[in-house]
Amino acid sequence: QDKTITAVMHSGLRVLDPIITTAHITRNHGYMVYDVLVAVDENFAPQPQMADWTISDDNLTYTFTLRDGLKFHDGAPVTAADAVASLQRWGKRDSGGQLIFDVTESLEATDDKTIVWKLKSPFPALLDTVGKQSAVPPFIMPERVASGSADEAITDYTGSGPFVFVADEYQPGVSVTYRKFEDYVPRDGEASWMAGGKNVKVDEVKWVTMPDAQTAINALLSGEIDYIEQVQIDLLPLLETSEDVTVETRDDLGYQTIGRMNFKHPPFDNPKIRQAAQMALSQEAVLATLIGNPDYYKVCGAIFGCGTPLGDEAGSDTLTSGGDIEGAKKLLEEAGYDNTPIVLMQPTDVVSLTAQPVVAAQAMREAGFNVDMQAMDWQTLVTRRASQSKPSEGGWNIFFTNWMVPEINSPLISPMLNGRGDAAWFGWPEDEKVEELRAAFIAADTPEKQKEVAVEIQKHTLENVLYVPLGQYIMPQARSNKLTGMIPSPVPVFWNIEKAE
Amino acid sequence: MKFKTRTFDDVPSVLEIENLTVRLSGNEKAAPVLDRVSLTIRQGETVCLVGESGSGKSVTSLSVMGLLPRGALEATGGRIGLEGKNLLELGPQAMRDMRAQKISMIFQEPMTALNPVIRVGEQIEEVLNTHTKLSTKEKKARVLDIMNQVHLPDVERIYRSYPHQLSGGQRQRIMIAMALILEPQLLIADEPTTALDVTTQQQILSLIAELQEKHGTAVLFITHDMGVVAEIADTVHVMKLGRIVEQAPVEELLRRPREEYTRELLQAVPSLTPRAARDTPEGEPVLSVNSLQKVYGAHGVFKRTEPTKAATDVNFTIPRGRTLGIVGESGSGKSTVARCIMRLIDPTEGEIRVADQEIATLSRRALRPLRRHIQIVFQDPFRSLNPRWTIGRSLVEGPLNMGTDRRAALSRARELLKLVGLPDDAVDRYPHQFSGGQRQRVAIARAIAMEPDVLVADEAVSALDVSVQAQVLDLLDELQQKLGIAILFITHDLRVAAQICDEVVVMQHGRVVEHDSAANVLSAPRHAYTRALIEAAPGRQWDFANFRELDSV
Amino acid sequence: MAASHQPASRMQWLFGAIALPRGWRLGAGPIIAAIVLAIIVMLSVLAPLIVPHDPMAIDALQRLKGPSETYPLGTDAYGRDVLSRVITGGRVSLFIGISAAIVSVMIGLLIGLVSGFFRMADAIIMRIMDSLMAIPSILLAIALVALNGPSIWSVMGAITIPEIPRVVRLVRSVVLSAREEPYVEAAIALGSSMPKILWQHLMPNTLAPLIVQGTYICASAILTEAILSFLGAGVSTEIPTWGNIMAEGRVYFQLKPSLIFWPGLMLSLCILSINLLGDTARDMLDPRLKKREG
Amino acid sequence: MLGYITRRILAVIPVMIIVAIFVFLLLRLTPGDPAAIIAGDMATPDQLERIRTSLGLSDPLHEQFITWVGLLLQGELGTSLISSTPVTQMIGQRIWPTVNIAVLTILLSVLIAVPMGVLAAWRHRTWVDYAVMTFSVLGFSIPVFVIGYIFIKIFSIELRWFPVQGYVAPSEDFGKFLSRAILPCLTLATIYVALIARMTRASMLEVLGEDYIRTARAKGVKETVVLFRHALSNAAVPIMTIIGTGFALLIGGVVVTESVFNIPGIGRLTVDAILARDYPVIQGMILLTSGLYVLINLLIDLSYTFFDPRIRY
Ligand SMILES: Nc1ncnc2c1ncn2[C@@H]1O[C@H](COP(=O)(O)OP(=O)(O)OP(=O)(O)O)[C@@H](O)[C@H]1O
Ligand SMILES: Nc1ncnc2c1ncn2[C@@H]1O[C@H](COP(=O)(O)OP(=O)(O)OP(=O)(O)O)[C@@H](O)[C@H]1O
Ligand SMILES: [Mg+2]
Ligand SMILES: [Mg+2]
Repeated sequence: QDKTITAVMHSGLRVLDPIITTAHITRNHGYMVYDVLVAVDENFAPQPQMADWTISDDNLTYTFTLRDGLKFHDGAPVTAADAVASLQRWGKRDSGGQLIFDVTESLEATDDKTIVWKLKSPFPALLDTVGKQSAVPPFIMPERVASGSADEAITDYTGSGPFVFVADEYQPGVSVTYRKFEDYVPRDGEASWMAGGKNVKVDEVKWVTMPDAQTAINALLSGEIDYIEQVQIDLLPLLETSEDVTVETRDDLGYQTIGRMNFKHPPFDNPKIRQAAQMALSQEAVLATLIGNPDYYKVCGAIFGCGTPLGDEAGSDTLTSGGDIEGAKKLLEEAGYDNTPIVLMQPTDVVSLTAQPVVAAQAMREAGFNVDMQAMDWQTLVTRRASQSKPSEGGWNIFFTNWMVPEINSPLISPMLNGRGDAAWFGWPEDEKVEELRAAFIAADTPEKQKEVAVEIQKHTLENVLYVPLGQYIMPQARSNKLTGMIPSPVPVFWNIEKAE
Repeated sequence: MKFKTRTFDDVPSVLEIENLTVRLSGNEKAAPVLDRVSLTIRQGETVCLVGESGSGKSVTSLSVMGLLPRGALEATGGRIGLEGKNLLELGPQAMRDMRAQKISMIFQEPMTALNPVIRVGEQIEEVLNTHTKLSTKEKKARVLDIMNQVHLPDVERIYRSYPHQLSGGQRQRIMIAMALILEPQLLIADEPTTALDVTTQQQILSLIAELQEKHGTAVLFITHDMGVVAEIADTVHVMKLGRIVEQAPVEELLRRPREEYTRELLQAVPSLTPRAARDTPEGEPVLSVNSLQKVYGAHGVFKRTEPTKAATDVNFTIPRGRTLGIVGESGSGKSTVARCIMRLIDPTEGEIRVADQEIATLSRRALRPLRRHIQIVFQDPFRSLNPRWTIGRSLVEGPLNMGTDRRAALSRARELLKLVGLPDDAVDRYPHQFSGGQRQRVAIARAIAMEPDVLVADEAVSALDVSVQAQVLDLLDELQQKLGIAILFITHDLRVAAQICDEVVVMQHGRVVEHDSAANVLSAPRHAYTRALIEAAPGRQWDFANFRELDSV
Repeated sequence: MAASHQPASRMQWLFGAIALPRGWRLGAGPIIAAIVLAIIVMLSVLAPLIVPHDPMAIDALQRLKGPSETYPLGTDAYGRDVLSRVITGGRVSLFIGISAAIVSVMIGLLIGLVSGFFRMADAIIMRIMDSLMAIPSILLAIALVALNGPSIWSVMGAITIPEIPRVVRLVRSVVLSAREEPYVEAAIALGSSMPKILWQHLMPNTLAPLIVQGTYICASAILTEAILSFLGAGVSTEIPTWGNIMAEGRVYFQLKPSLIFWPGLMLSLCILSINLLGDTARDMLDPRLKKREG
Repeated sequence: MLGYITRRILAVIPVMIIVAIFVFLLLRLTPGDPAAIIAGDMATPDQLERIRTSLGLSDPLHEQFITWVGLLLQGELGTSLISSTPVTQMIGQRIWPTVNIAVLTILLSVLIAVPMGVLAAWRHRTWVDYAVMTFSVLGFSIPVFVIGYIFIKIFSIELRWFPVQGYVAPSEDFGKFLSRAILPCLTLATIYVALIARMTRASMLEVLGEDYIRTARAKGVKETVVLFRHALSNAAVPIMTIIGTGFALLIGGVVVTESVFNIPGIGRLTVDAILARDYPVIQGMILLTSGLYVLINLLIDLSYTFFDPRIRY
């Protein structure tokens, strides 16, 4: 009898190319099927995974050496050429990767096992970037796959990781099956985050999607499934009574929920009005409505997230202290708000995004805004937020979204801190100050200096309302007690887990 | 004339109705529909129930069957005794066992009484399914046998047909077959032969007589045809207004009627002598039919069945103000011709001219204005009235279409209803609340309300008692005199044909076999079929009006 | 008696055989039903005047509270007053339910009559209906919202359009049988026009099944509205409707079933009343069930 | 008749053409960008544009249409924009659960509903009638998910008779299929039982007053035969219509039930595809269902002639 883990994941797997998309579920899929050269451990430190490395003294040449026994799922050995092709494709899509390739002199395979990466100027964060587990990690694929276009999804799913993707049983958006890759040679040592020994202790892992949260919980309680990646917090009481199930948080950082305004159109082209809106908002109200149980959310004014090296809460008093409606009213009056309707986009088909708009709309109305909350599906929102038209003509004024904290915990990667107008993220702020501060951050060479700049950025962001951090929350997971040995990491990984009969 | 003279003094009685009273449900004040009706039928006896249309004959028979319409009529008093049990007190299960096993009934209106979506063969067979344990093959054989016995032609085809594919008489014979197949102890026949030509009628009557002989079946026979009464009755009961007014052995009643009503009734029986010839008026005929042919296509999901040739090469003309009668075998295509003339079905071939207009090929839309010129009284009046409409509404439909003012149309409708002898409140009632004959009169009233040039009357007076019939025929005659209506009169009743037709067409197997003046056809028939027909006319040796034998036959 | 037909004449033309028979006695059922329905409609219409709280006012600290003096039916996941929401919810729900039922039944009836009676029209109309049936209402809703902006009308359209072919099929099936009845032939023989035959002779036959279908559409429209809302193609979920109160309560079904119970009760009462009234109407339309007056 | 059937089957073609054009236009009218789904939240406009181009979404509309029709003519439905899986394969995986559940549901509904409706009509205006009505009304005014949860609570969690969720193909293990399908079928059936029962009752009432019912009783046949053979066959046409359109609706997929019981059917596939603007999948789905509907409707129409021989085409 095969040992199978059935896991309910946070969303259905539809895109199988972990390079083309930033979707978390696809990244998680990537970690099942592919391995990486370098990976960060739980202390945020890059560790060798497929390869060891040496760095030249001038910090310009990185030499990676593949370890022995690496094989693709089709039996072919993993070569340096495969790795180079994979890194190059990755470099075309990942923003961190792009930054590295901007300063890359050359990247080549000098023999079957050696990769030499030469830079034009030092890039201190190279190993962190190559080893990162958020957004798009550089997964190693066969050269024939990786040499394809970076804009077209791959169709050959031969991987290098501990699990084999079972194509026959794949139903997009419904279920995906992984079998243990018998020829995978784990690294020695304890597994720690994405690094260390990836020892697979079951035969099969099956990810299924359950659109209905209660069904998933009932299925877990009745032993039909083993694991739920994210449990809706309001439903935790259903699980608490069971002795066969453990509810736990795997990842302490969690998510940051945010609001973003459109800088191009009135009234939010006026910083005062942006400030007024921000002042009206209360993190507590948003989080309490969204999450409910205070154990799972944290009021946090830090744009880089609380609990991260750069996190700092300067300038966020009104947000964290419950909002200041009176102050907002006053500010709004000073700014001469002319009652222009605020088009607030409300995606109704995404559970984790339904509360924020409603709470924000109420607060802003109380402060005197004329809020036009428009319900739509997420796809419509995604299309509409890309529109620079006037809000009355198919544009927008404000929307909300969530980020995983590792995606925004540094000015280098947080997309919302880009101040380059039309080239910036939706909302298109033109903000030279923030650009200067970001440059200063890249230039800063010690953690202390970096932190100093980060605090500046924090203050500036809240003052200019580049975006409104609305607090941090974590999603607990639930597992059957038959599963043991799951490692705590932001990405749910299925190595190291044992399943009792 | 030979009457049945058997005495039934010491024969056990089968059915004893005592003081049966039926009222409209929930309406104590209205006059009862049946008022203390008493009636006894003994083994092997044939009791004929005659009387005014609407007098409660059908209600009496339905009471015996325990099938009064729920919520409309209910028996409030009296007793119906059968085998010592009071049927009025039987539970549904016991009553069900009684039916068909002991009593069967032939309903008055065969079209509505047959299930439209079940093949007629199966409908007959169902009786066997319920009450016997025969094999499928035996059952089918029995059914085909009884169908043959009621003289249905082409039994294999008819076995497979649905009711709407049969002629009126054929449907009626299906009903008869259904009632006779189990050889019941008591047979209630509610005007079972109205749609049958006299030869077929004769067959059916002798079939019933045979049954009586063999099984001692008691028969309650409801009819308007005094000829039939004279031929088959042992005892006759006369009903009027829900009461039995007279009751006597047949000869006694026909010779020496006591009640005034009975006398009137008998005097109204038309004689078989054709009317005096009228000369043909000048001018073009109003209706002319030229080599008309109709073939009913056959259809089935996958297999093709033989098409039916219902009418072949039919020719005739009717001048203004004259009446043409069509008599003939049941199923010979009379109604088909009528429906073609009305363009309710499209003739396969041939010409039809109405008021100088060729209408055989006109489109429906083009036909509409011509509709007022030509009207029809359907053979099956019940179905031709919308069950959801009050009689008043049905009556004014046509006139309103022709632009008559509603008020005027309605008062004309009341007038007509009175003329055909219907009560005053009839306009506000619904079709199902009438007796068969009353509905037929409604249909007549509806057709003549249009004051057409041509009136097609398909068995229009078959359900009427002779006195009302006479009244209606007079009405038609009057209208004809006044308005010059040409009438195409389809009938089985040779007496009626004799009274009103100028010319008579005889049809058999879809063809016209004889066509001449009424006098010639009825007194000097040339075709063998016509002769057979006249031979078979019931009671032809009796002069009803004068309560004695005819001298001159 | 004669006079009674006069004023009714135009009505009769319009409504065929629906004229209310005299001597018809209403039982207690329909009267109670009418009262219940009237109360619910009144509550909905007057909602803004009578609700104890603003049905849209959220209060995160009062989430999912049980019944209390301030919140007689407790609060929902946004801390909104359930009582106020349920009362107000009737406005949109009843509007959508009833108008979707009426519109789809009316349009379906007209198309179905024509299609059932005229063989030529049938072939074409029914093929269009077949096509229409295949379009999912969610897609229609998203498209209509995109074209029209988010409004109750878009929702109405998205719910109503897919219902029409089903009504058409139903009406047509009844007409197919009824057109073979001899009384239709009789009407033709009397020179009645096609529209008159369709409307006065055939239409009344379709009413009984239509009443059933109509009440079903009414209920299902109210529920579908919520599904559309949650897929982002309906009325904003902020605005209470019975459907979306229940849909929002879905997650809390095991923890706080009362969130679903109250709107569900209102909806059921409503549909039950409409059904009872519909049945009564049906009975009135059937002369065979009527009692003859004395 | 055969000719009629052939004509009707050929009618699939114009129906599909109408549907194809309509759906194509409808989809392009709705805002949405499959590229955005693929690329995720952090993609830059430039990356999006490149993905769009590689998916062929930047071509002019008519060219996209021609490409698609070209594929169709070769009997292909294209591949999903999102998952790059062939649409035929996706539909092939998802249609069977839906069809199986639909067939079972309709069977179940008819078996329960028709007798219920007949009973209600027979016992018109008695407590039986009112009980059937109340049940029916609850059936269609309670959201299906509520019914589903209640069934799960009772039968899966308390009694442990059936699993909570999931789907197993009947070809794989019929017993497992049944044990998983029974609750969703029952859940869906509540709606259809309600609708069919009420429709049965309504049309039976129209028929029960007819004279041929009286004739049947006069023959002494059992009351059940009177009701089911004589009355029901006359009342069958509208009931068949409701059953047929109901079946069509089920074949189109039932999102909520599929979600509650985690059945990988085409209801969810359609909704997911619509929400992701996965054009080829939506187009393929709708085209396929329209073809199915033409066939189902043809069957309904043929059933009319079976129940009512007066109906001819
Ligand atoms: N369902 C009903 N509701 C009300 N009155 C009815 C109903 N059925 C019959 N009647 C009335 O009862 C009386 C008797 O009807 P019945 O059918 O017994 O007459 P009949 O003697 O059979 O007449 P006919 O010879 O015309 O068939 C008639 O006046 C008729 O109008
Ligand atoms: N719709 C139909 N389809 C097929 N055959 C039919 C149809 N209608 C009538 N027939 C057949 O056509 C023949 C003539 O029928 P028609 O109704 O014209 O007879 P009829 O002379 O009026 O008889 P009756 O005196 O019994 O009413 C019959 O054999 C009948 O079975
Ligand atoms: Mg009678
Ligand atoms: Mg005839």
